Amino acid sequence: MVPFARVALSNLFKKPSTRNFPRENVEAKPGYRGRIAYYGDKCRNCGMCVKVCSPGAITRTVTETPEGKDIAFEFDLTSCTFCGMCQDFCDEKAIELTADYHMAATDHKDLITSGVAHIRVPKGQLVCGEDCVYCTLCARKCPEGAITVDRTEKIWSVDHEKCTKCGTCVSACPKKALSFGE
Amino acid sequence: MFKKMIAAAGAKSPWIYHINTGSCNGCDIELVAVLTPRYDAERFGFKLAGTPRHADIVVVSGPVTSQSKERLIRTLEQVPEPKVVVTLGSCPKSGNVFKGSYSIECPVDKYTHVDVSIAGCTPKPEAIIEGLYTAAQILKEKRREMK
Amino acid sequence: MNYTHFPVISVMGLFLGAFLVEVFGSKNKYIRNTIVLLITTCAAGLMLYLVKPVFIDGQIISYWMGNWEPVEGYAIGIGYEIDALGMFFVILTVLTIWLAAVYSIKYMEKDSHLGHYYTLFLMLSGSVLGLVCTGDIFNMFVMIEIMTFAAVALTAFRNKKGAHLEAAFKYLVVGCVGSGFTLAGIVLLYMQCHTLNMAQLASILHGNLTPVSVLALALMFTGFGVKSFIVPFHAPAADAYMSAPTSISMVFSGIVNKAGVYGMIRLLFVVFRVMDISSVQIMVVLFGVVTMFIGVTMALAQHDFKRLLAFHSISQIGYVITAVGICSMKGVVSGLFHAANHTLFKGLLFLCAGAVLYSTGTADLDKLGGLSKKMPKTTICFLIGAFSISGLPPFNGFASKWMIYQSLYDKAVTTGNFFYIFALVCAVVVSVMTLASFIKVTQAVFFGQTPAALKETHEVPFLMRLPMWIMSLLCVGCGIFYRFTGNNLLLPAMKSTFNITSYIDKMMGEGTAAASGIENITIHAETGFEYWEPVIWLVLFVTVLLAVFIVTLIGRRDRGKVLSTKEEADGKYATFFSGEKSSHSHVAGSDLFWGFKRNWKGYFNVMQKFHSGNVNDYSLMAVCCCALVIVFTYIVLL
Amino acid sequence: MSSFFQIIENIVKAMIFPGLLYATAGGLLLAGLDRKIIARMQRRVGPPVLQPTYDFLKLCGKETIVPHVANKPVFLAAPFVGYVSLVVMMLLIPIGGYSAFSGKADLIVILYLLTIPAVAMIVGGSASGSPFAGIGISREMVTMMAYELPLIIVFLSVAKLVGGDSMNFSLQDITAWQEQNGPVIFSLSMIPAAIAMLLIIPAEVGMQPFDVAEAETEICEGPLVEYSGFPLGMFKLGTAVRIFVMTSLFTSLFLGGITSGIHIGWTVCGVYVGDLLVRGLIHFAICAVITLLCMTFIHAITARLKIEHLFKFYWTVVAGLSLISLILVWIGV
Repeated sequence: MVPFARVALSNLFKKPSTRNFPRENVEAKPGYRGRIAYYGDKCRNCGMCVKVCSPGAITRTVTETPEGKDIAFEFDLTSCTFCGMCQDFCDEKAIELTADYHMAATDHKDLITSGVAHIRVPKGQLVCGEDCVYCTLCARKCPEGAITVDRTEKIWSVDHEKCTKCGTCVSACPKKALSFGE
Repeated sequence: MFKKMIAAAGAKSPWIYHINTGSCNGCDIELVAVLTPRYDAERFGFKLAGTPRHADIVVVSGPVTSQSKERLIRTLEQVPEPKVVVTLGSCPKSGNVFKGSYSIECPVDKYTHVDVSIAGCTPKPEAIIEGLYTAAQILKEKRREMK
Repeated sequence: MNYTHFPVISVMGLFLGAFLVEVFGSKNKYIRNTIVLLITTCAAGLMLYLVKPVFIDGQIISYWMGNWEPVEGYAIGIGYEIDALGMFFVILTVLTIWLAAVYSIKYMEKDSHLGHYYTLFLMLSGSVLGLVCTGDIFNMFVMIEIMTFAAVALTAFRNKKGAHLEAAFKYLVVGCVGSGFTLAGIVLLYMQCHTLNMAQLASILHGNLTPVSVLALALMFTGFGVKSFIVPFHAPAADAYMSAPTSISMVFSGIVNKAGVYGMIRLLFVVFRVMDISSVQIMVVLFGVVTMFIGVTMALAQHDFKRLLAFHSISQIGYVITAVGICSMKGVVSGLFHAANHTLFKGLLFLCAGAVLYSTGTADLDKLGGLSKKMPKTTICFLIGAFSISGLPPFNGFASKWMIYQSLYDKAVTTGNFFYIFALVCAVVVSVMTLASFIKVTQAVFFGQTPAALKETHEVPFLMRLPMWIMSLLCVGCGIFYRFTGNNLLLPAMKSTFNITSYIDKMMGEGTAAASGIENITIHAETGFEYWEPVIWLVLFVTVLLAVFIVTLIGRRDRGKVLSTKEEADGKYATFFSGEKSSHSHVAGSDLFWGFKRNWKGYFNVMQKFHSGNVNDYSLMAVCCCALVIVFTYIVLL
Repeated sequence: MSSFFQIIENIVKAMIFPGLLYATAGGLLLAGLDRKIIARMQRRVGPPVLQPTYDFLKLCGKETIVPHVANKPVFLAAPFVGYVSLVVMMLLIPIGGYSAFSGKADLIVILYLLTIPAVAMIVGGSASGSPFAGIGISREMVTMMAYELPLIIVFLSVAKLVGGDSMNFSLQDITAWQEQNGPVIFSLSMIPAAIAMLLIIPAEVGMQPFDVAEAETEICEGPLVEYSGFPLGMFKLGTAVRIFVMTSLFTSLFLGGITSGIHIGWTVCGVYVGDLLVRGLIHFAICAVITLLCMTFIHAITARLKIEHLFKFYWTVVAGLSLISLILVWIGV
């Protein structure tokens, strides 16, 4: 009890250690995963984020437009675990968990991050060029599992039914062998 | 005569009752952290009440398991008006990672009107203070509207 | 009007009534009730008529039976003599008898053989009244015997249960041991003094204590101790009070054990006049302190309503004995006051217990609960009684306890004896424990939740409530206007306790007291009523309460509403039980005071061994105690 | 006519000073100060000093729900009785040299009057029918049994010191004695009694570490569990006034007469007011705050006791301390 007494008495004459929070804003520490920011211009609608999201907080609505598709993303922050998987899996850095933690709202809409990606869908179908070395990177990256590569038989094939023409494989190919044919 | 005083005091002395409906305890310890010297929510008159009868703000955390559903409803009823319901974290609003489980009866919105929801898994204590502060202001409004 | 006949008419009337009830009333309940009410009302009326001559005119009423007046200075007939002290106890007696009779009519309705009941009841009443009226010590013994046997029979009246018979047996055996001591004492006295009249005994024994009379004193002190159930003779009391019908428990606690106290006062102050010896004072106070302490701690451990009240009776008698043992003027006043208050509040509490027993059929504290909604009027009466006995201002128990503390402190500083400070501290702690055990009853019986079995309980009929209301009013009245009671009843009674010359002279002829050297002492009118003004406190309380109430009314519109419901409810109006469905969860009597019981475990274990329930042990205790008293009195008086 | 003025004067005394308004305002301030000081001892900012006032006002605005098992009249009346009896107690305690009605009750009466608010709380809690309240009242009662023993010994030792060979329980005489002979606490033999009294006050007002009865984390605030709205506010107000009453009692028992030499005063409308202001109010305010500081200090450095430890603590340590004082006074040290 004596040490407590000493601490209590000395505290009486010290400045309080309380942060004057609402008046002075406090920044979160670096690496804090707060409110999700979504950059629609970077997104290419691969859908990886939707797949890895464990609480299913991301909804994707597709609208067909003349030049392609408008993909509306909604990140429901009241459903999010802030694990950061979507951020990690997004190759294009279109998703970012910012350090903004001010997520108290009376209106549910204030807790939804949304954005639209305007995607121009290529007309042609995915084809593989001569340069292919059958490295299987494209198959591994493909969010839909549409590409099959047999390294021993040296066969590259794509299931056009499954392919959404997102272009992940095209940018992943080290040899630039993939393209959407005319 | 006293109406304005009472309404003004409502925002200055909100007492919190905390219900855990199967939370992982993350939100709960953060709520307690709000009362520690670093954050000191008592500056605004916040106090943890021991019983719903004393409460102004009910803080719900956890994804409303089917075992706790009835108890949650009953406890919410027992809080005298004006009251404000605050959800803490993602679970009570959506079920978070437990969504779709057979034993989860979320969201809380099904049972009561949620006035403030604090997002985060878990929310930062500052966010909780912010949310509770908002709730206190709502409390004042509700008191003003009451006859 | 010649009112000197009134005492003997009352006493004989009651005995005659007992006879008449048995003859005419054993079949027809209307005749029976009429006889009982008529006789008790007459007795009460006749005796209360004597209040004016005795208290206001300061007379002493004497009556020689069969006109056998003293011959050559020796009293040979039975004489009735009522001084202010006797009259004080007469008032308590007739009041209790009358209220018990009224209460019995409805309360005993369901029992059979009511003719016997009323016979015994009237015999008990008559004997107690005779005991406090008589001026003859052997007549007193006879009355004690009638009282004991009527009481034993009444204890066993509801003899369906073995426990009731057992209680009666214990009472019988221990009571007879006490009567034996008394008789032995009287025999010894007669041997020495050749008279049985108390006034004459007092004049002969003054300054004339021989080993024989000291032995008689010790024996009779123990005998009356047994009758007033002080520790260590208290064990049968608890059983008897619990087993007897409640209207009788009230009589037991109200007047039967007061009869023992009265006997003790008569003996110590008037007949032997030994109370100015400090060792005797300490002995009596020690008896009182031990009695009040053991009584209250045992009460805390009980879980039967009536048994708990019985132990409180013992404890409160301890207060009376303590106060009387101080032997200062203030002490005697406070002791008598507490005796009166005890009759009032303990009677009230027993009547409430009876009401509960009547409505629910049980007095087990663990089976009752939530009766305040079913029996609101009983609850109010009970709360008044409980607050009175626990000494909450401004009720009457507080006034007398406060005077007891003052006299104890006064005694301590004037004699410099630390023992009285110890007694004072003990008395305060006992008072808090009394409060505790009544909180226990309040919670266990009247508040909390109602068990399913008691859902159909109803308030008791008006005839049972009437005595309760009268008692409650007297409790509050005596507390608030305690000065009035003090000046008009207690001071004369106290004066007649100390100044016995007129008591002797009235009986034995002028100058007898002076001839044997008994002188009056000067009595200070001052009794220490200064520092407590219940009226002012009450006025202030009401004023402030009104002010608060007015402010509350002004702010009524801005205040939150008060919501309540009459129906069973789950949800908003259910009690909070961590969100669980509201089910019956009542904190019953035995669940309370855990921290206290745990700390006192060792003590309670000893007490359990002490109260073995074995009548042999109890008799042995009585005999051993008597032996100790004899040794002690021999050491200090010779 | 004079009796009319007397009635007016007495009503003013009862309503304003030292009655309703003074007791309530003082109590609320002290309760707020307590919360502020304990916050500072824990290096927090703490609530504003007016926080108890806000709490009370807010509670006024809340609904009051009466549980269906409760006895409504008793449930609603109990808080008022408790609060009003405390306000009346304030009138009976002399303030400095000034006493409104203090000649009307002595120490033992005060001891018993102090039980009324506790009993009001117990009966109210009991009437609510909640099992938590049942446990709460049991603990409250055990606490009361625990502190009553040392309290009476403390009172006795003060009375013995002041009264000498005559009986003196009058608070007014104790104050007057202190004006003459200096504060009671300055006599060596009374220091243990003062410490004991300081340890009793927290239990009396239900402050940590002796707040077992109202432990909100274990038994949901015990007797108060079912109270809401205005009646709860009354109870909170009562607790605040109780702090004030107890600190005032401590001041008049132990710290009176420190300012007896000081006479700064002036006459307003023919009434000499200076002595009351300096020797009464300022002295009282300072002493009350000092007493409060001691209590808050104990509050800050201890955790809640168990009920059986509490009982043992009071009947051994505290009772022992007060007994030392009593024996020392008795043998005349």
